[in-house]
Amino acid sequence: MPIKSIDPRITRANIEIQNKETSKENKVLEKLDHWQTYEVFAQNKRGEHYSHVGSLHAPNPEMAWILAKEQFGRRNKITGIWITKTSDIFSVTENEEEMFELNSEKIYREAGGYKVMDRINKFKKENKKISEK
Amino acid sequence: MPIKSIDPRITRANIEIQNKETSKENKVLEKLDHWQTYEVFAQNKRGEHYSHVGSLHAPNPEMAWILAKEQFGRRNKITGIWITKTSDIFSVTENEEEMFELNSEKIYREAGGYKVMDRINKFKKENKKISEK
Amino acid sequence: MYGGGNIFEKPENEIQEDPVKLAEFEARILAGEKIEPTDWMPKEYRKQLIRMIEQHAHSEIIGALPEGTWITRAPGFRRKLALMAKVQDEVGHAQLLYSAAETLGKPREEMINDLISGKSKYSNVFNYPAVTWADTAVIAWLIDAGAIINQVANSKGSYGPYCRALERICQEESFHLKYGHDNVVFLATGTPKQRQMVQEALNRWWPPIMHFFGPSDKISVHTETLMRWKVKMASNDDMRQKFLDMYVPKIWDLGLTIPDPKLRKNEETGVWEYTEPDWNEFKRVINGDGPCNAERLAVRKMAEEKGKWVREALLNRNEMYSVPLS
Amino acid sequence: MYGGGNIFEKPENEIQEDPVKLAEFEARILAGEKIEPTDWMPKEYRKQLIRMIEQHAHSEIIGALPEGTWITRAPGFRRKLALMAKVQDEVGHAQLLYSAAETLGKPREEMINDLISGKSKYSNVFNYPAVTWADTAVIAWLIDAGAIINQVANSKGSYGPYCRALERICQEESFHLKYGHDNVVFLATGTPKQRQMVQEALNRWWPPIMHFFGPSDKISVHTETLMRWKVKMASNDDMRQKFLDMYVPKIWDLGLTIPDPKLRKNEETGVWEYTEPDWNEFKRVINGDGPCNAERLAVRKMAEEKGKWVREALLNRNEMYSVPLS
Repeated sequence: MPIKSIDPRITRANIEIQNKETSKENKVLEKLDHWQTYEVFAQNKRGEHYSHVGSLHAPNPEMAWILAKEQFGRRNKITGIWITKTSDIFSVTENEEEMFELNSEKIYREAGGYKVMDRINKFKKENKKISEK
Repeated sequence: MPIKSIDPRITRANIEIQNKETSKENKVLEKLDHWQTYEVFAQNKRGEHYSHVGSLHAPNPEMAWILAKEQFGRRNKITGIWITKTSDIFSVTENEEEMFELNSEKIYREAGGYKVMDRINKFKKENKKISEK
Repeated sequence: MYGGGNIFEKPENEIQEDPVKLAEFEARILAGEKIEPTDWMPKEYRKQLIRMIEQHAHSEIIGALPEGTWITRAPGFRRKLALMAKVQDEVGHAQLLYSAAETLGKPREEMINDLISGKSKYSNVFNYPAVTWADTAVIAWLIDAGAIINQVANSKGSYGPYCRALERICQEESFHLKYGHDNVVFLATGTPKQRQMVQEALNRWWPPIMHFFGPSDKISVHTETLMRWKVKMASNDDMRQKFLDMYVPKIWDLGLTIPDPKLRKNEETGVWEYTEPDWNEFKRVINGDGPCNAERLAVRKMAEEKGKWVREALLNRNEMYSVPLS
Repeated sequence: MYGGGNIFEKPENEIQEDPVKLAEFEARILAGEKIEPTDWMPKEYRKQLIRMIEQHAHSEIIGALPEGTWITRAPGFRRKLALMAKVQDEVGHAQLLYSAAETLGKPREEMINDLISGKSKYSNVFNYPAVTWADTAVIAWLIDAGAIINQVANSKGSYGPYCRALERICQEESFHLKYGHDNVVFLATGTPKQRQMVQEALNRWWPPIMHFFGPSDKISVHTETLMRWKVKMASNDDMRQKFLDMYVPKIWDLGLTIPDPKLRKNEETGVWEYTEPDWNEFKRVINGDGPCNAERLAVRKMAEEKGKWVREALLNRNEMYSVPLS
């Protein structure tokens, strides 16, 4: 029995209601029917770095670009889109955290690791004493 | 005549000084001798989007990852790196600007396009008058 | 548009996790750090997150149907444009959320299959019809308001990709709320016929709205672990109280009547009292016997089937599935 | 570490550009917007930017040599570590800058070839030797100070990728400046022998420092167009004045003597007066006849040649050159 909806377009489409029992086995989609995924990077303003905004499904980079513009450039103006296949991104997946640990005692390579004013002031004070004598 | 430098290591290396005239034609490197370029995306803090930080030359994604960590994760701690070949990024290069133009009269899809308080206040005032009668 | 509630199941049997890794994982969450897709996570965390984000995505894509129905009949060009923009937003939210769920390893095709077969749920409110234009106004205002309360809470959760998707979604939802409020105010301050329309729509939608945040804490599944893991960010009753606190006064302001004679704020406790929603109806509807369940799934199935030739024409079968990175 | 100066050439002949596109391009820059690699740009803009960024990159990689020489002889473990970190930074800056230049279409290999063949220039200061440890202290303090003044100005320029690289570079340079200042202060407030060392180093480096920002505006190539295009952000003399204003008092504070009897700030005009630097020497050295030009290029050439087998072992010749995106 086709669906009778309050939306006349749906009634006109003559859609059969699924049998509740058989539909449980129903696989409408196979793997990759929605294509592969792409990662989308957008630039919000000229001069800024491109930033990841999300991923989407597309059949090729050109379609991914168009879909990305609709998905991520529809509301706020953006200035550029980069598209790359998810599978073309290389990353490291295990114990990543530890790989990025920094040696905490590297203050010698931070500006904050250097205090010179004490030495300068001491020097000036001593110089003053000498010239006063 | 080999170079005699104030750096003893350079003197020991016995490097011949280039002939100034012939060196002008000297092509030390051929195209792609420094491999192809990769784009590097880094995450500065868990929860944040990955952001483009720059590009670098590498022979393969694994080496690109290692070089990226040294180049972009040496000073400040980062929490992740994505690497992709520059040539694997799809973008649009001409008249990109115009493609991102938004229709300016789309205020109906912004929260700021709706002002309801005037109508509510008018309604309440009128209701009050009626109940006072 | 998603309100939570009835989405978590009891684990079938206790899964033994590596205690060291589990402790590190919990310490990270306690410290307010986000979990990212490549991190170690308990199987139960992954499972419940997939379930929740998937339900949220389904709710967006199915939620577009009762409203989408009214695009051609929206009163006036401006309201047509606004409703189209809103429906496009909801479908876009579904895409963002499916992507976030996919980072946990479940392909989108499987999620759509589980939606159409009835295995996966979506927000119960979308199993009710939008009978008149006033219904779409009430949905856009009050259902989206409930969704925002839920989504703002969830955006403070522990899973990075879900939080990032929610931030974008919440930004867009603020227009939905204003648009819905504007439509309700227009009708409620209009002619007696318009006032009657919106009052009737409110009468129809009040029970689903009370259902929206899920069963009362007294009868819902134990969620202590999920709260500690910042998967569930607030109890169903707390979110319902927050909603009532924010919106009941606004509804009364318009001179509308909420169809619950017991509804009042207890000024001593600060807690809203109300007639207990009919949780048997809630269960009946979520399990398939609501007025629109069959239609919703059939329409979704038709969309997938009718789009098949387009997708196939563009398909490159040489691709392997890969888990999105974020 | 790069100071500008003598880097722009007169266009060989006027290139006719599309006047509409040129007007749009100039309007964008006037509005403070950045130019990105895929945008239309005048040929002269591209050419001068490549020249400038390439020279900047060469200056970083060659600038690592006089300082690198002192790593094994730096006094104490901490100073060795710090100098290694600084030299690594400079090489990293070269990499960032070569990438920025490559976005304009010139492959890195060509830039290195042009460096080694003497066709491309680099900052003239690195054609002088670091004779003692005190020289490295003066370089790290005063040359890096000059470089920061130049780089902060350039980071407000018009070309996106160059600005982004400079932001990262300036952040790292702040350590170089402090490190150099610390070393100079240590020597200048130390024993008479240490004071003598640093005074002699200052005497050696003052003329190159005065050369660092390039020839006086009176004799340098007309740069009005490049200023309008925000390629050149300040005149050579303006930057030199800024440097003198910030650092001469600090040098005098340490009781050191600057080897220029005419050096004084005219309190009426607020302008520093000094003996005009020897621009003939500057030209002679930049054209190849400085004390270290031959050594610098020979060492760079050796590095490329000795690294060749490693690069080749890893090389995949199937790759096509592609212009980096940013």
